[in-house]
Amino acid sequence: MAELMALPEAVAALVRDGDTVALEGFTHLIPVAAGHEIIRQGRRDLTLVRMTPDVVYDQLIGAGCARKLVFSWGGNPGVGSLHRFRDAVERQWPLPLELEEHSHAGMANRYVAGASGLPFAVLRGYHGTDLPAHTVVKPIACPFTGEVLTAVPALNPDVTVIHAQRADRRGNVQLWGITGVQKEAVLAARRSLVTVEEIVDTLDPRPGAVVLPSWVVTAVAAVPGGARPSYAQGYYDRDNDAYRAWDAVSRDRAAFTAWLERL
Amino acid sequence: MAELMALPEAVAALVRDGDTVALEGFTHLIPVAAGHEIIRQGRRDLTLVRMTPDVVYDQLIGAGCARKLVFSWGGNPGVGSLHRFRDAVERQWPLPLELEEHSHAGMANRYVAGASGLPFAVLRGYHGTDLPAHTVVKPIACPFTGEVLTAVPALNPDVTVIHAQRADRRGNVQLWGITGVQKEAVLAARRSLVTVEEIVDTLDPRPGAVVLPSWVVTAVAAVPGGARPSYAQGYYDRDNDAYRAWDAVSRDRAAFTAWLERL
Amino acid sequence: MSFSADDMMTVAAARALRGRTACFVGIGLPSVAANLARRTGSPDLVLVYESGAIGARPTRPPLSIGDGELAETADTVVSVPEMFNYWLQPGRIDVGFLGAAQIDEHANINTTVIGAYDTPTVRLPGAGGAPEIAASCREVYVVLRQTSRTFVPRVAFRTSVGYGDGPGSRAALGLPGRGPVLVITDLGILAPDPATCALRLTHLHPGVTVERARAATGWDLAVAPDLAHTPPPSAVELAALRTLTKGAAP
Amino acid sequence: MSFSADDMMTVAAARALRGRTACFVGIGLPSVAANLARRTGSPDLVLVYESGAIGARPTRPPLSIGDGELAETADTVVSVPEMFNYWLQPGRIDVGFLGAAQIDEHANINTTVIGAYDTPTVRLPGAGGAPEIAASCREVYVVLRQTSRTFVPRVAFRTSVGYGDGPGSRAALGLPGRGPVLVITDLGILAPDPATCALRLTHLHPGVTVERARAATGWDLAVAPDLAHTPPPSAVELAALRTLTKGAAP
Repeated sequence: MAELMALPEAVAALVRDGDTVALEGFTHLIPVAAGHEIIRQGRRDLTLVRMTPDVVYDQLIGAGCARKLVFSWGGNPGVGSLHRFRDAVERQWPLPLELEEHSHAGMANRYVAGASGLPFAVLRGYHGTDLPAHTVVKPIACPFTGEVLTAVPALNPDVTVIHAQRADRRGNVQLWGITGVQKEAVLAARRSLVTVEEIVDTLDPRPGAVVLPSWVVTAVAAVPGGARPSYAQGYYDRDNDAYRAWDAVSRDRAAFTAWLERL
Repeated sequence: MAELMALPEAVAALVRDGDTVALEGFTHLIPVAAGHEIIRQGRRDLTLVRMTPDVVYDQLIGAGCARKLVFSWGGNPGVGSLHRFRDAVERQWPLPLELEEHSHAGMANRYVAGASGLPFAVLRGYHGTDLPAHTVVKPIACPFTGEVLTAVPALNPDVTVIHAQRADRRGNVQLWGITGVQKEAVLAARRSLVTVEEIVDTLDPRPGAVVLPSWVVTAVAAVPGGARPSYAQGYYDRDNDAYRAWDAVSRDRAAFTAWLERL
Repeated sequence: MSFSADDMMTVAAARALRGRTACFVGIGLPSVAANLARRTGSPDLVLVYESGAIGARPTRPPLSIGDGELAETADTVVSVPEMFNYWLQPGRIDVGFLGAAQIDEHANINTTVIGAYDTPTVRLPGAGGAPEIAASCREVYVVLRQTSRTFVPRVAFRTSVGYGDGPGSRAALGLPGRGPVLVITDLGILAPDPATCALRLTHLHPGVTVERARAATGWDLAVAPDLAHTPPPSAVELAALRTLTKGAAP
Repeated sequence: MSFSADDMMTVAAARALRGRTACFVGIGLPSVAANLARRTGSPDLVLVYESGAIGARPTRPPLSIGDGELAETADTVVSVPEMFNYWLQPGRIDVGFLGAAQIDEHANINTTVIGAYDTPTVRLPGAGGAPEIAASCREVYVVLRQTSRTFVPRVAFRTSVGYGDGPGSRAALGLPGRGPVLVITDLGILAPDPATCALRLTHLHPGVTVERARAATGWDLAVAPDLAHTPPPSAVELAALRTLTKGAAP
């Protein structure tokens, strides 16, 4: 059963140096506050996993928390580059960043395999691209038709962190709107932390809601606003200005360092 | 875009002799009225596909519509045997019935592969059982770990028939409650027919609802009560007495033949 | 309060669920037992039905595994593929409850055919979810009435694997769960001998003798050295059971 | 009403969607074009966003592919794995819209790196959904500004396959869709030569010359014998575009 904890305690208990850590949320419900807490606690040597590393991963990378990034699209959506990510890849600042990159379809299926207790998943993808030469995929033949498809290895993070709208006092979690790959990311992980907008007495059913029962979640932390500047449907909108404003901070090491000191 | 049709026209247009036909619905929302219309129209040589063939498949088999059954559990839930099914298998009455049987996990993954445009799916299953010697599965090795798992071939029915609570006038379909494998069965099929309790102006969102957009459905037919004696959540309950009463009809060829003549 | 052998079987199965988190429930007696457990010693037990209902709290045992009340009372309802792939297959479920038409000394189960596969004497319903429940749940409890027709030396068809051909079989097959740790019958409880994986009698229900249990077994049934006697159903257990099954299906 | 080259590009992309059922939409210009199409010639066009929204009807173009209005206005929202596996992969989507940092003569696309992979000059965002959109949509439209830096003889990294090395490449790779049938730029429209699969100029936008288009192309750009001129945006199209983009992201 999930334990209700404060965010600093939950991060301290669940996220360890050297871990493979996935913070998921497809534009919506990005666990930004948890990412900031990981920075504050000075975690190092993390393998960061995320389909769409955006501003919070730019911050984690710039802060030197990450040794490696496993991802499929790293940008500031609708704005442009992640300059801390680019600085790490192009100029090894503050540290070299090992990359393992996939397509979205590949990453999604890696989580599916992880959630399913399978060592791999199969998809129609990667063929003819330069990705296979630079990442971890293998060809696999259909035993019935002989057709050659692509196998991707399962992703099983040490810990997955997501943000959701609500949990009840027993630790059952409810999220709705665009729910992305969060269910798979939690079910694939050895441990999981869910930050939520609020703890309620009862999770009344909602159209489109995904429920993660308490017994598959490790910890729940109430963090109102914990997805800002991304959004939490039904609670607050995406702060598009903050995404645009990040561009200037991210472009400049000094500006970023000043941001980091204020965090 | 789905066409709104009357049930007899829809069955005449979509279900052909020799077709592979899946009527899906996991206890809930079983498309019984559509099955009866298939019997009335005298379809022959069908390969019937269904995870849980129950009373309506007993009727289709007894009526001589089927050449083959692809399934994972054939019984009258909570009551006992399907005697028409047993009569066909044990005594070839009214016709021999070829069987291809799987586990639920295997059948579900066969539909998933079909819906995904893949030729096969992989699962941890069948190992050590006598099923592989009598059905269509193959071992498959993980290209990363070497572990040997089981591959099942995709299921792509010529036509899938399901029952749903509602559709709108454009043919968008909405179902809720236990939704089983219906989405996969429709997306895996070349053609699809959805019978619904009612046609409404607007599909207001519902907790737990699955929506099948009009553009992936071939035909929609309004058939109130079309799932009886199974149930349609929010419309009517399961008629458990009818399932119990079927046992006596099904046990006896004469009683069944009389039932068939009245259909 | 008087009780039947089936009542004792159900109560014994419910008791065995104490301390478990999540239970994969088939229809019939396992469903009654799991619901009885929620009303007696295991109020927080999570019932998982293969139809997709997770955390169902039915007020009475459903006739089918897809009854409407399961969805209405569940914490969440998932698709059938998700149920098997995300919930059963990775070994998240503590206990899987299975019935059987036949069981053998190594707890292998037949629900497919009696007689030859192509020319069966009795065609049974088939596998359903059982092969993967038997493979992937952390533990399996089998519940069935004990007779020499159901407890056979060798099942006619191996639908679900218990201990295969004996020690080491499950590991060689790559089956992640522990397998059938309990076989609960109307006469007593059987469990695998740790050394041989052969089922042996560990508990006798009230009024049953070793001789009767052995006579209802198609192989030479061994008896555990510490054979115990199942306490009869308590008044509380029986009252809860009566409330549960009042007016329900036979 | 005056219009920019980008306006023309957007309008041309919207026009190309006429008669299509479903369109897989990336963020930025493709999203604006697809939303413009819904407001002009293609009111029933189904917009599918890789974030999971199917049949979204946003009132203004979203800044990201996961904006809240997409979910709120969609016919249904599915998980990201379901989107890629059940909706994109089987070839249900008529048109996939892609942008690019680089495109080559065979319409192969780079969105990964400029320079060597391990020591890049510019690290781009990466693949996202593009490789499978390019493989599985029935047709692909690529939309990008035409310059000799973006239209290159050979992409530095093949993120998504257009026509590979030329005729037969897609079939040999088992790619089910037809590939990029249109490349819509701020200068005109390119389409593959049926014989060679090499992109050639088929349309010039108003005021653009062949020479200018060739100068903005890093290879020796061929011109279709029936080169046409794109009609300028109509007042209706421009008005709809202005309404759409008013106050939106740059």
